Amino acid sequence: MSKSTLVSTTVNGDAVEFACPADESLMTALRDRVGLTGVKEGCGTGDCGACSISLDGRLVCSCIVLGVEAEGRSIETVEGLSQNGVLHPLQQNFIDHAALQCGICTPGFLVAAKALLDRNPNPDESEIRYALAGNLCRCTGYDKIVRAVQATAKDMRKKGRS
Amino acid sequence: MAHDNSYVDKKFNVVGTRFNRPDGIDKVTGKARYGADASAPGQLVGKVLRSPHAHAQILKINTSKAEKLQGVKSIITFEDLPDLTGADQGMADILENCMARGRALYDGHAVAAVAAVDEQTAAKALKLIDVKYKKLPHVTDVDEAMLPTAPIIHDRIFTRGVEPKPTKPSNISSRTEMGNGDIEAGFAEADIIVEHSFKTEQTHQGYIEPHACLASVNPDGTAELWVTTQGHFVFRNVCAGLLGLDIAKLKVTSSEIGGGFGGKTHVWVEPVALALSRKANRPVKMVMSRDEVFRATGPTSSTSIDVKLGAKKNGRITAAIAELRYQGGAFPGNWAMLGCMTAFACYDIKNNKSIGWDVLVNRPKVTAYRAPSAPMAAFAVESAMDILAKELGMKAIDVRLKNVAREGTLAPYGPTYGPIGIEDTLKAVKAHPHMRAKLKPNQGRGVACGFWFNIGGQTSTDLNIGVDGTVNLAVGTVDVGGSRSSLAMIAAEELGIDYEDVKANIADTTSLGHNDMTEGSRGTFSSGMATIYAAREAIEVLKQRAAQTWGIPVEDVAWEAGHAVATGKGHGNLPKLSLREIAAKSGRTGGPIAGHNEVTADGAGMGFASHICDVEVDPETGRSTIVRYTVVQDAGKAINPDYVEGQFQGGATQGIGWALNEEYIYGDDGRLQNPGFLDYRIPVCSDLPFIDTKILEIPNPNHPYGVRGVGETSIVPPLAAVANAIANATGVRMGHAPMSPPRVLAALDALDAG
Amino acid sequence: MRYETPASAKEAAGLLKKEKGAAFLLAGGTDLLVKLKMGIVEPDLVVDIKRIPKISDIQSSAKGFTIGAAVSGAELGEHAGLKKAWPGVVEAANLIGSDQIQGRATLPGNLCNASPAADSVPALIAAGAKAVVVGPLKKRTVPVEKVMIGPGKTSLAKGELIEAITLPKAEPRSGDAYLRFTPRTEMDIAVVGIAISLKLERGVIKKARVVLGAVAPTAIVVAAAARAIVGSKLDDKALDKLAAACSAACNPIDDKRGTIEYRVRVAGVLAKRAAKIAFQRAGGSL
Amino acid sequence: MRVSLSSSFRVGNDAEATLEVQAETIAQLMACLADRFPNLREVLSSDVAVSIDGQIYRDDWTQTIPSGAEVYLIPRIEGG
Repeated sequence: MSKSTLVSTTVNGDAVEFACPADESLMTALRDRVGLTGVKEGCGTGDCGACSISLDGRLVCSCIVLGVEAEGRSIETVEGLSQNGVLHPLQQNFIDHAALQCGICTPGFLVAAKALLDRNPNPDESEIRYALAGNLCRCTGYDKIVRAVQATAKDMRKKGRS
Repeated sequence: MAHDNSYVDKKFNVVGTRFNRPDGIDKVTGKARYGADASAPGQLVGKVLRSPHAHAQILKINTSKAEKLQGVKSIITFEDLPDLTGADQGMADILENCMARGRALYDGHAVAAVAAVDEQTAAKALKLIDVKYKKLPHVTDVDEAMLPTAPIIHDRIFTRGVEPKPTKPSNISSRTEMGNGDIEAGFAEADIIVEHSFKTEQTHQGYIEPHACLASVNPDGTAELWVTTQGHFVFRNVCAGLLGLDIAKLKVTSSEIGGGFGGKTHVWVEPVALALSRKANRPVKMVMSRDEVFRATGPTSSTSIDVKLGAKKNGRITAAIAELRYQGGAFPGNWAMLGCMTAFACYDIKNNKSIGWDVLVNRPKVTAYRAPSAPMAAFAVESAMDILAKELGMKAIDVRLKNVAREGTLAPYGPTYGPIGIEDTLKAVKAHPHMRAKLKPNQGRGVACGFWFNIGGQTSTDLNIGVDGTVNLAVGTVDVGGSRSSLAMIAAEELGIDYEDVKANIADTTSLGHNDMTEGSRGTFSSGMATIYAAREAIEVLKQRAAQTWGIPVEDVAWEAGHAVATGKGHGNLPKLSLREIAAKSGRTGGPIAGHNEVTADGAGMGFASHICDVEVDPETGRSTIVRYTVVQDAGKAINPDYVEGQFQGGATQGIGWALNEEYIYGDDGRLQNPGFLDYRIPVCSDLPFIDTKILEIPNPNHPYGVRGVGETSIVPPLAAVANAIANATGVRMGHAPMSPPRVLAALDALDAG
Repeated sequence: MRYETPASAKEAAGLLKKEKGAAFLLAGGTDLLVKLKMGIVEPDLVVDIKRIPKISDIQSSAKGFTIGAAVSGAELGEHAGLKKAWPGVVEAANLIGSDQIQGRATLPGNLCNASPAADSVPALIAAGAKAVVVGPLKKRTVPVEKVMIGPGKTSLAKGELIEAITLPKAEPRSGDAYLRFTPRTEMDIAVVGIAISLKLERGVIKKARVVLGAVAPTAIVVAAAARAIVGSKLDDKALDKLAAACSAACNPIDDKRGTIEYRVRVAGVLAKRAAKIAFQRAGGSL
Repeated sequence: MRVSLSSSFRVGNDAEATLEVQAETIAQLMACLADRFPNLREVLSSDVAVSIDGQIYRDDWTQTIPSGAEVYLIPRIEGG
């Protein structure tokens, strides 16, 4: 057994503490120690985006962050997207536009798409495609994913105006 | 109860519309549980030690140091997996692939496995296992493996299908021949003959979820397995057979599956996890790394194919011959045979012949990948069709239409086709606005066709009606592409109730009869059939309960739009009874109301597609960009068009990846150079345009709704569609897939030089 | 494995120097954690520099820019002043990996990982960037081209680390550009990379620096390529000479990412394209 | 009834392309073929499918064969 370090973080708005060995990835810590298995492992090397989270407001692959690095930091995962029992518009649009099949990449796409819309509420198709290029999907050909993000951007802009 | 599977033309209420999938919310909120998302009390972590050599004798495995490491609970080698397979060579191959027996046959072949208290300890233990190898000569290329001088992979394999019977072992496991007519006469009749040779590299299914399972075996032989799989019933039977467990005592639960595409039809770590658990008497969780997934699971064959076509000046093909060489990895397969069967399936060619060679090499055991073997054959044949069209001075689509297979055409593998959709897809392509859109400089357009059989298979379904009138549909075919939604729609259609009142679930192996894999595009076809029959049985029960309630003969009760209706004379004033009303009283009218069905769903309808691809080639770097893409495919009947489109788009994208950049790259040492998503380049979002789709519906006569499978065909045409587009953009004919930038640039240079 | 978060670069240097086992510096971690996962490295000590004050800041002054060692690619891309002054450097840094990688990856990390294919390195060299190197005892400043000495090897001594990267003030009528070739549009490693930085005087190239990546064991400064365009208005003849000089300077290997012939050929192609971009950024008209 | 054999099944079995067989179901057909061609027994048990009037039956050996139907013995296929 490796020696563990206690890490204090904020996860999806809640104070969370976990203990993990220094060489454990934040992805593994979130999955196995915090129980947030919505953070998916597709490669473990930062190449597929399935483990995407927001760390202090920055989109990162949690598989290439150490768990111990999260000390004092704020983490947001797919589990924190829906608020007060209501799905985030991205979540609803992914369902409505059939933007998921097997769904293993979906949490990463949602977190990445939210990061995009947070900084750019009106992305064009190319901006969406490049912003999501770090997230691999093998089922959909990305078509319906891009459409779901476009629809969400439109919905959110409309809502923002009203 | 016997059921009629004949197609009946009718108006649908639910089927053919678009409903959200029942698993959607769990998947967008992170609640859905996949292979790696389960845990059990006291669980250990299992890891596999893999061969670093392409081919090596295993002289000794010393595990004593690893055993002494604190936290290590069990270590296994092949000795812990005794061969119980009897005369079944196929099962023996699976066992040997799961754990090397004396020889490592490819880079990544499992040699030993460890279960320990945590990941770090298990990893440390692997390093303490000392394996003494003696390297043996290896071969990884399909053509080289066929040479008489090639190192022999299995002494026990003698080429099947050749006369006289060979006396020496060979890497060629079998020769297949197929076709119709008189090939020599056909070429003698031809005015124009074209010939070309092709190569395709090995690709991987590339599902984003690595293989993962949680196994628990008790000393009394009872066991549980939670696993990501395309077929938990088949996994149960295979694992039970390999480990000597009783089928009924091994409960296998299918997790949500994070993509399969054929790659999760085969067991790899699952028997190992069960064996580790049995030895440690604790649950063992195993999750493959991406590197392991690439090195040791999945891939499809690399191939080498020659095609020759002969035609009259008017475009009618008089003869076609193909010779197809497919490697199956280190174990024999029938991949070339599938290539033979599909190669000319889109066409009506009087004289045709396909010769297939199944070949062994030092690479991982090949597993089905979406329409297995068809994309490579189509790459060769559909490229040759364009070469022929050019020679004839005809439009490529017109040559195809001139020779297209129809109802009544003799299929190249023998039988006569029933109603099929290839001609309709070609006509739809010809009429599509995409075909008239203007191309920019350096752009070209290509068309290609594809075929896949689709299959049915054993299926078992339960439909249970709750007292509130909502319905549980338990199916045993794993949902890989949205079939739960389609099956719930079918149940709602039959029962005449709302889609929202049906919940479809994937049942575990102890709750339902045997189901074959979700493979061969069979999920919605066969479980759909079983669901229809189960619903119809439930309706019979509902009618009986209504008859009993009313006190009239059941013959006088009809089922209309979710209600029992009294139809006989003199019952005119009886108010109709809804499913909900009947269900509410079921406890007092004879107990729970259910319908069941066990069926061998044969008669799957063939799937045909034609694709249009526009590509732009950078003449200075050889890089090809897909600028527009359209899929036209016959679905028979689209139950939920959203998910049919999704299958078309996903399949086309996998084909595009294969066409452009995906390939296994082996070094001279026989080791895989690119076992990761960075250098095994599957398409990313910014590589692609939107993929347009057009669904055609030519009913399958052997399904009550006319359903054909839709999952696989869409991966078949893209390789050739891209190649034909590149040819039209640049004038170079690419015979080697993937058509990566270095290959295209080299071909452009050769063209300039020539 | 021990994990330390020193409060100063000097303290970090001391920790690295003192460690008898395998010690690694952690900034963005985009290379280190991959190597950890693949079992390529087994660190005894990891020194995370991100808690050092100002290490995540970009400071601009009359002399130019000082970019802290923990500044991520995303932060570089969001810095308007830096983007305006050195667009080639920023676009090179922003080509490293996905948005997710950009959230973490740093310039010194890209440099000290010492891959011949590092995207930001040719652009930094072309821009005349320097590395501020801190050791347990002293601080020194070295040109970026002196840091990497071979694949996986740097000139830093044990205990030394890069605290910041400095970029000079961009001269008037100057421009830089970085282009790379990858088979995919994103998520790929350069098969060829090229950075060009140039300065114009009355529409003619007065000074230029041309640096190639991924075609030799380290990024290479191609003086002959610079000479090919200096004194020109980037006419076709100058561009052809530039391409020929770049191709001639290549000393690549055949590997899974590209062949020798391909790299040599494409180096010339990209050189022309990058030169045109840099020229236009400098205010030149083609 | 008459059954046609895909050429893969004919090599080494001295079989004609088309044979006359007494069978009303797929199971009976298989039994007849196994009797006639002992070399084919292993193949017949797991590696074949039967096409009846263009429809492929892989599994359901209870399937009856209508008189006059076109019957082909073909290799068994699988999917991905």
